[in-house]
Amino acid sequence: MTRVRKYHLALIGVAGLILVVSAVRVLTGFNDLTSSGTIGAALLLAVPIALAGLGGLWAERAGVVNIGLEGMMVLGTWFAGWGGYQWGPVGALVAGLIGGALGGLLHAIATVSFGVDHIISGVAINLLGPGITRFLSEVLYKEGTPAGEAGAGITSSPAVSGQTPEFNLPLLSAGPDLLGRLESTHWFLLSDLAGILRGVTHNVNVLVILAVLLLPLTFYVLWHTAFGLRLRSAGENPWAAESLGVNVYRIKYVAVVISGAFAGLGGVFLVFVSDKYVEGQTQGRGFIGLAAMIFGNWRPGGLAAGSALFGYANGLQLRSAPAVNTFFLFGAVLLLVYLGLQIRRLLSADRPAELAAPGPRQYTLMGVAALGAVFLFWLWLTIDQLPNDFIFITPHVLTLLVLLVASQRLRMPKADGVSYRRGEQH
Amino acid sequence: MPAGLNRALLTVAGAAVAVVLAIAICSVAIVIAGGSPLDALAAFFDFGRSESAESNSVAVFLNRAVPLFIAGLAVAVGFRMNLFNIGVEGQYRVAALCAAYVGSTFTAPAPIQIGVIILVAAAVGGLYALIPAVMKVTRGVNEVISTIMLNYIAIAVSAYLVRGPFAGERAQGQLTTTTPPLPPSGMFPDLNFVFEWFGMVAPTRNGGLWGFLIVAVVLGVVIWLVLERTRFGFNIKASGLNGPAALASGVNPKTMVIAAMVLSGGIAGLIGLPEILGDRGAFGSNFTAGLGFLGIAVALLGRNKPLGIAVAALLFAFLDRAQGALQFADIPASVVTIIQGAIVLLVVVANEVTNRIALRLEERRAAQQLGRNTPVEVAA
Amino acid sequence: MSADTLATARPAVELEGITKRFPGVVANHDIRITVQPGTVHAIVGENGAGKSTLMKILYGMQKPDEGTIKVNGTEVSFRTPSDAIAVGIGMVHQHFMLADNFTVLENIILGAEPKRAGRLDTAAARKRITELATAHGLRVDPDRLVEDLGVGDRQRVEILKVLYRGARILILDEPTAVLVPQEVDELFQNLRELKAEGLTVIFISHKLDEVLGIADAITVIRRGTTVASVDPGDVTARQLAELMVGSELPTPETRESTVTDTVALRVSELTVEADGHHPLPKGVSVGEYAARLRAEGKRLLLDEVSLQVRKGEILGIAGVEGNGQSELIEAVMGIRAAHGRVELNGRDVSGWSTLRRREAGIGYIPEDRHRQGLLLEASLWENRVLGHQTRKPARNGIWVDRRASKADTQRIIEAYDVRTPGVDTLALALSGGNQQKLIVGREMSGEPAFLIAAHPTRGVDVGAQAAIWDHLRDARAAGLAVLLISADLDELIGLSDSIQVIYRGRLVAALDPSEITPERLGGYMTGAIAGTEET
Amino acid sequence: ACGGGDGGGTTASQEPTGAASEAPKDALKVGLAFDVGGRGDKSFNDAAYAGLEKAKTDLGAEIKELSPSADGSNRGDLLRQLADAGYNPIIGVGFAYGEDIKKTAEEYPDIQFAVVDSASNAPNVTGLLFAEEQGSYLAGVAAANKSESGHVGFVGGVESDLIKKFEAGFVAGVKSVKADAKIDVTYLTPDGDFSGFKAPDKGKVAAEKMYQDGADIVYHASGDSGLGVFQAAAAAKKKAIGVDSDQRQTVKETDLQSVIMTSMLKRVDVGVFEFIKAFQGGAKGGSNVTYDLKVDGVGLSTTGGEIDDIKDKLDAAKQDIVDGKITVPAKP
Ligand SMILES: Nc1ncnc2c1ncn2[C@@H]1O[C@H](COP(=O)(O)OP(=O)(O)OP(=O)(O)O)[C@@H](O)[C@H]1O
Ligand SMILES: Nc1ncnc2c1ncn2[C@@H]1O[C@H](COP(=O)(O)OP(=O)(O)OP(=O)(O)O)[C@@H](O)[C@H]1O
Ligand SMILES: [Mg+2]
Ligand SMILES: [Mg+2]
Repeated sequence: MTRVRKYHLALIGVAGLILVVSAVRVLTGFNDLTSSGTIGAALLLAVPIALAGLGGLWAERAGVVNIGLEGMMVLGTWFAGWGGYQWGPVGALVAGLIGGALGGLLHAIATVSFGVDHIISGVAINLLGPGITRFLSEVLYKEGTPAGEAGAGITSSPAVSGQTPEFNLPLLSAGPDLLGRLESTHWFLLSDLAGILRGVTHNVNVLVILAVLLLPLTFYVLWHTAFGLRLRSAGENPWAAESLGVNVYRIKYVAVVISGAFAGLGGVFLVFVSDKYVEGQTQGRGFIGLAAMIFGNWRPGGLAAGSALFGYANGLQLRSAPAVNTFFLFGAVLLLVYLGLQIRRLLSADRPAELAAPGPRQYTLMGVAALGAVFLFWLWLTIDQLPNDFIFITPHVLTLLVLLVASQRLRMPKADGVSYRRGEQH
Repeated sequence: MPAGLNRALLTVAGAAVAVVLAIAICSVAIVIAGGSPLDALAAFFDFGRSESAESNSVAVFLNRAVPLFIAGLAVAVGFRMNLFNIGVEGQYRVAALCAAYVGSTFTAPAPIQIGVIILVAAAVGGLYALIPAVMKVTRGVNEVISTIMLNYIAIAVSAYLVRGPFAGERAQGQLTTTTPPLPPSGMFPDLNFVFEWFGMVAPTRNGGLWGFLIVAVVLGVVIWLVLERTRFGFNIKASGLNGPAALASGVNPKTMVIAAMVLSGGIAGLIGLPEILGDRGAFGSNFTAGLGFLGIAVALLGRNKPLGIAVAALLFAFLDRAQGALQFADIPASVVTIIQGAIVLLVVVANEVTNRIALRLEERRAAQQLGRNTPVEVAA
Repeated sequence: MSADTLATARPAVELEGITKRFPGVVANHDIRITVQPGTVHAIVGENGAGKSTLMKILYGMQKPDEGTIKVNGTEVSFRTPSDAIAVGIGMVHQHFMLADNFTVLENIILGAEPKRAGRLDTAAARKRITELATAHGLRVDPDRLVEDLGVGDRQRVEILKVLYRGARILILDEPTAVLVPQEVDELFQNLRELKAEGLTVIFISHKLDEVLGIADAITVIRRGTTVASVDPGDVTARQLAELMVGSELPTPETRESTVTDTVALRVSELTVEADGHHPLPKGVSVGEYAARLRAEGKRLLLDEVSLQVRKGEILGIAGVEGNGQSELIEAVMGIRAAHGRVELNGRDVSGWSTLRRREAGIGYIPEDRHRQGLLLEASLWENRVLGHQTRKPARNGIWVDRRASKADTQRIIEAYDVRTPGVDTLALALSGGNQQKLIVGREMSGEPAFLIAAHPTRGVDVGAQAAIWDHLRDARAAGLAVLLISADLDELIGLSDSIQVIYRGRLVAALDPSEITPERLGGYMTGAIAGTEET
Repeated sequence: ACGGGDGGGTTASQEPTGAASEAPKDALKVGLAFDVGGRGDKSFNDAAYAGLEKAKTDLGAEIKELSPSADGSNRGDLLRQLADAGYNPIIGVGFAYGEDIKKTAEEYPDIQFAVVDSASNAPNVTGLLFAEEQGSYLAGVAAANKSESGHVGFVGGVESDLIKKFEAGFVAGVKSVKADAKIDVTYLTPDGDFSGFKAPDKGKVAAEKMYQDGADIVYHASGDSGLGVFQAAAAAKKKAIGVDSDQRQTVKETDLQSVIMTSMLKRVDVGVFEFIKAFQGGAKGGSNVTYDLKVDGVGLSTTGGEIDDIKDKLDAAKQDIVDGKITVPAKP
C-alpha cells in the first residue's frame, strides 16, 4: 500500500525533474543536458559504479560491510584482461568474475570465519588487490613472455581478443533512427524524452544490458525468493535466522563471494570499455559504488539512482564543461519551486488560520531559499565558465548536495557490520 | 596483573605468528616468480654497503614512518568512536597546501615560523574535517560517503590553488608547479646528530633525519594521554563502544562527532608537514599522495592505539624502504604491498583468535572466583 | 512428528545425563528430565541455573558434552536447530528472535519458506498463517512490520513461528517476563488449547504462581543439575522457591511510608511527537499544540503527561511496554526532545542537557542494561565512570581519576555484593544479575536527589532481586525520590508509594498500591478498565 | 606521463649535441629510475628503457633500472641507492624527478645525472627537454589540413603543465592553417589526480562528444586513456592522432590502428641514449639538451602513409620552426 504510493511519488518526481531539466535546456541552449550522447555516456560511466554498488548491496544485506570492493574490482580487471587476451570476451567475463569472487572469498574467510572487523579486512583487501595484480603483471607480462609479445606491459594486458556485440532498437535508435531525428529537433520535452530514450538504446553493449538486468534480478532474488529472505535475515538478525535452522555462515559466504564477483564484473566492464586491462583503471570506483549503495538506502533502485546521478554528472562534465554552469540555474529553479510550494501552503485557505501560522523557522528557510535562488541565478548569469578544476568535481559535489537535501531516512541492515558467531548472541 | 599480562603476551605472540605467516606467503610468491626468498629477506635488511648509505637508509626508514604514524593517529581518533574518517587523504592535502603557502608569505624566527605553519596545517585540516562532521550532525549524511567525495574535491581544489592563487614562481624548464619556497626559518632542523650518538655518520640525504619526528613523538604521547587518560578520551571510547549508553551517560553525540572529527582532521593536517618542513620546502601538485589511505591500514594494524600505531608505522616504513633494494635483487617490488596487506589481514585474524582465547581465560577466572563466592581484592 | 498411538506411552522428551561445560562453568551437570506427551512441563531455577542452556541443547543450538536425548522414544543427535525442527521441536527464546525490519510473515516463514517456481509463495504462506492464527486464537496481521508490534504481538509471532513448522514439542523460555497478566492469561489459554491438541509444552518461568497455574509437572534445577521433580498439586510457591534457592521468596513490600511534602521532580504537560520533534510555534502553549496535533490525527508518544515525585516517595508507573514509559524516562533524562516542563527541586531543567541533569542529581537505571547501561567491552571501573565523568570521584580536572574511580568501584562491589574477580574485569564477563547490581550501585553513588529505575530487577534472580529492593528502600528512607517502571507487577505494587498507569502515552489512572491487585492493575494497563481515576 | 608503446620510430635520429666521441667501453654503469608506473608501461618509461637498452648493446653499458613505489615517495631514495651502488651516470625519467635530482646531485657531485622533462638545476645535471609543443604544432598542422569539417579536438589526460604544452602547440598549429577552426579541448582529471592517464572510458566519452559535434580529428595526450579516443574514432569512422610513440604500430588492435592518422613522436629513447653516449664521450652536465624539431627529437610518424599527401606543408611548417620564423607557444 505505502509501497505503491512511494513508487508513484518517485515517478512523479522523475517526471517533474525531466520537465525542469527540459525547461533549463531550452532556456540555456545546452542540448547536451538531455542528448542521447550524454545519456549514453552516463550509462557507460554509471554501470561500473552500479556493479560495485550491487556488490556492496549483496554483502551488506547479508550483514558484511564490504569496503574492499575497490580491491576486488582491481582483481576483476586484471583477471579479465588476462582471461580476455587468451580466450576472448567470454574468457574475460569468467576470469574477471572469478578474480573478484576470490577477493570476496578472502573477505568472507576473514570476516565470517575469523570474525575480523569488516573494515579492517576490506582495507587489507584494498592493499592486496593492487599488490597482487602488480605482482602478477611483473611475473606474467614481462618482456619475453608470450603475453609480452602480444602487447602486454607491466601496467597493461594484451588486448582482449574479439568483440562484444552491441544492440540498437530497430527503427527507433538505428536505421531510420526516429528517436535521433526527434532529438535533433530540440523541441521542448519531446526531444528530451527522445534523447533519453535513444541514449539508453543506441549502440548498447551486451554487457551494459547484462549489468542493467542485474538490478531487477538482484531485487527479485533478494526480495522474492527464499534464498533472498534468508540472506537479508542474516543482515537483520542472524541469531533469529540461526534459531530457525538457517545456516548463516553459508549464507554470508555465498553473499560475500557474490559481492566480490559483482565487483569483479564491474572490473570486467572497465576492461571491455578499454579493450584491455590498464593498471589503475578502477580509479576508486569501488568506493564510489559503496557510496552509491548507501545513497540508495541499501536498495537496488536507490543505488541505480545514485550511480545514474554520478554517471550523468561525470558524463556531462566530460562532454560539455560549460553545461555544468546550468546546474546553477537548475538549482535556482528548484529553489523557486520549493518557495512556490511553501507559499501555496501558506495561502491555502482550507486550513484553520492558526494552524497554518508558520514558525520563524519556516520563514528563515524560505528566506534562505529565496536568497539561494537569487545567488545561484546571479552565478549563472555572471560565470562564463568555471575553472576546469571545479568542473571535475561536479559529480562529487552533486552527490553531497543531494545527500544534504534528501534528509536522510537511510536505514541500513540492522546487523550490518556486526561480527556474528554461531551460538553467541548478545 | 596476570590477566592483562596474559592478554599482552597472547597479542604479541599472535602478531609474531601472523608476520611469519605473511612472510611465508610472500616467499611462496617469490619462489613462483622465480626469485629466492632468502635474497628478498636479505634485501629487507640490506641498508647499503657504505656508512653513508646505511645512515641514509635509516633516515629514509624513519622519515617514512613519521607521516604514516601521524596518519594512523588521525584515522584512529575517528575510528575509536566508530567514526569512519576516510577523508584523511583530502584533509592532509588541503592542509599541507595551505600551510606551505602561508608559511611562505612571511618570515619570522624559526620557532614562530614553524609554529604558525603547524597551527595553520592543523586548523585547515580540522576545518576541512568539520564539513563532513557538520553534514553528519545536522543532516545525518553518512561520513563514509561525504569524506570519500571530499577527497576528490580536495584534489581538485588544491590543484586549482597550487596553480592559481597559491602558485610560486617556476624555474625555466620545470614542469611542476609548487607554492613559493619556505624561508630557511621555516625548515625544521634535522636530527642528524642522533646518528653520532650511535657512532654512525650523519645521513647525507637532503633533509637528513627529519626533525618533525620529535613533533610526531610528542603528538603520539599527547594523543595517548587524551585518549586514555582524559574525560574527553573516555567519552570518545564510550561513544565508540556503546553509543546509546554514552548518550544516556550525558555525552552529547553531536558534540563528540564534531570534536572527534575536527581532532582527527587537525592531526591529519600535519601529515604533509614532515616532508614539507624536512625536505621539500613547498607543496607541489605531485606531492606524496595516498598517505591517508595507508593511515587507515596503519591505524587498524595498530589497533587504534598510539603505541600500536607507532609499531605499525615503523613496520610499514621498514617494508617500504626495501622497494629499491628488492629491485637490486631482481625481485618484484610489489611483494612489499602484498606483505603489507597480508600482515594487516593476518595480524587481525591472529588478534581475533588470541582475543577469544584471552576472553575465555578471563571468563574462566571470573567464573572460578564466582564459584568460590568470595569477593577478591583489586587486581592492579 | 505426530504423536501416534504407540508413542503416547513413550515420553515426548527424555533427557539423560546431560552435561554441558563452558569455559570455567558447568552450565548443566547430569540433568535428567522426562517430559510426558500432551503436558505442560515447567522448568524452574535461579538465574544462571542452566535452564536456557538446557533448552538450547534440546533445540540443537548447542551440543551437550555428555548425555543422551530421546524424542518420542528415539535417540537423537542434533547438529543444528534444523535437526530439532525436523523432529518436531520448536523453541520460543528468552529474548525475542525477530528481525525488526521484516514483516510478521517474513519472520514466520524464514527457514521454512513455501516456494512456487523458485519464488516465495507469500500468498500460500499468508493463508497458512491466517489459518493457524485463527485455529489457535493468535491474532496477528501477517503484513505488519515487526518493529511496529508490541511485546504481546511479538510473543504470538514467536509461537506462530514454532507452530508454522508443525512443531509438536514447544519450548517456551520465560515467555511471560514481558507480558501483563491479561496477556499471560491469553497465552495460557493458548497453551491449554495446544495441550488439548496433543502438543507438548516445556515452559520456563521465574514466576512461580504462574508455573503452578499452568504446569502439569515441574522440574527444579539448581546450579546446573536437577534437584527435584514435583507435582504442582503438591507444592506451594514458597516451597518451590525453597527448592530453587534454599531460601524464602522475598516479597517487595515497602514498610512504613517515608513520603515527605517536598516535591523532588515535577513534570508538566510532557508531550512527545511520534514523527520527530518540532519546535513549538511561538505563542502557543503545549496544551494547545498537543490539541492541534491530535486534531490533525498525529500520534503522540507522550500526551501531556504531568506527575510529581516527592522526596522519599517511590512513584510506580505501570504500563504495557510501548505505551510511552520509555519515552517518559528518556524525556525526563533529556535524551529525547519533548515539549513541556521538567522541574527538579523547583528548578526548571527542561532546557538542560542530559549531562547537566545528571549533575543536578538525577540517577538513571536504564531499562536495557546492555543497550544504555554498560560498556560491555570496558572494565568495571570504567563502567563506574560512565555517567559520572564530570563528577567526583571520577573527575580530576580534565583527567579521569583512575585511582579514585577504581577505589570507588571496589566500594560498590563490596556494598552491592557484585561477584567479580576485580575492578579490571570486563563487564561482559559478569552475569546479568551482577551487571545490574553494578549499575544500581553506580547510580546510587553521588547521592542522587531523584532516581529513575526502569525494570531494576529484570532477569535478575531472587537473591539479587531482594538485595536491589533493599537498596531502593534504604535510599527512599534517606529521602530519595524514585520513579519506578517495571513490568513485574508484584515488584511495582510492593515497592511503590503510589502508582500511575500509562496507556497510549497518557496517564490514565492513579492508584493506591495497598488496594490494588495485579489483575486489576493489568486491567488498567491494557485499557480494559478505562477512565476511572482512583485517587 | 603519456604514451602507448616503445618508440619504433620512423624519424631518423640525429645527434643532439654533436659532442659524442669514441670512448673506452669499460665500467660504464648506467642507472635509471622510472616514473610511477615503471618499466613495461608501453609509454615513455619504456621509451626511456629502449634508449638504455640501446646503450647496453651499442655501448656495452652495464644497466640497472628501478621503479618507484606507487605513491612515488621514494624517488629520491632510488637515485641515491643507484649512486651508492656505483652507477654513473644516473637518469631520472619524468618531470617529477626535477627536485629530487637536484638534491641528489648536490650530494653526489662526482656523478653525472640526467632528468627527462625537467631542466638542469645543478652543475652535474643534464636536463633532457622535449619540445612537445613543436611536435604538437605539426600535429595541429596535419589535423587542420586533413580536417574536412574545420573542427578538431584535443583530449588531455591530466590538466598538468606538461600536457598543456601539448595543447598549446596543437592549437597554434591548427590555427596557423585555419584561423577559424573550431578546437574542442577536454581534460580528464585535474592536476594531482593522475588517473586521467589510465581512464580509457573517460577518454572515450570525451572524444565521442567531439566527434558527435562534428570534429573529424582528435589529438590525444592522455596515456592509456588514448585507447578510448581511438575507439571513439573507430566508432565514428573518423581519425585520431596518437602521442609519444608511433601508436599505429604499438597499438595491437587492427581496427584501431587504421584510425591513427599519425602520432606525435617524443623520442625519449633518443634522448636517453644520446645522453649516455655523450657522457661516455666526457660531456658534463649543467645544461639542458632540448630535443626539438631541429634534431628530430619530436616529430610526426608516417606509418600508414596517411599524411604523405601533406608532407610538403608539414615540412614547410617544420622548417619555419627550425628557422625560428615561428615560435610555438608552450602555454595555452
Ligand atoms: N555461551 C556461553 N558461554 C559461556 N558460558 C555460558 C554460555 N551460555 C551460558 N553460560 C553459562 O551457563 C550458565 C547457565 O546459563 P543459562 O543461560 O542456561 O541460565 P538460565 O538458567 O537460563 O538463567 P536465566 O534465568 O538468567 O535465564 C550461566 O551461568 C552462564 O555463566
Ligand atoms: N554468548 C556468550 N558467550 C560468552 N559468555 C556468555 C554468552 N552468553 C552468556 N554468557 C555468559 O553467561 C553469563 C550470564 O549470561 P546470561 O545471559 O544467562 O545472564 P542473565 O542473567 O540471563 O542476564 P540477561 O538477563 O541480561 O540475559 C555471563 O557470565 C556471560 O559471560
Ligand atoms: Mg535463561
Ligand atoms: Mg537471563
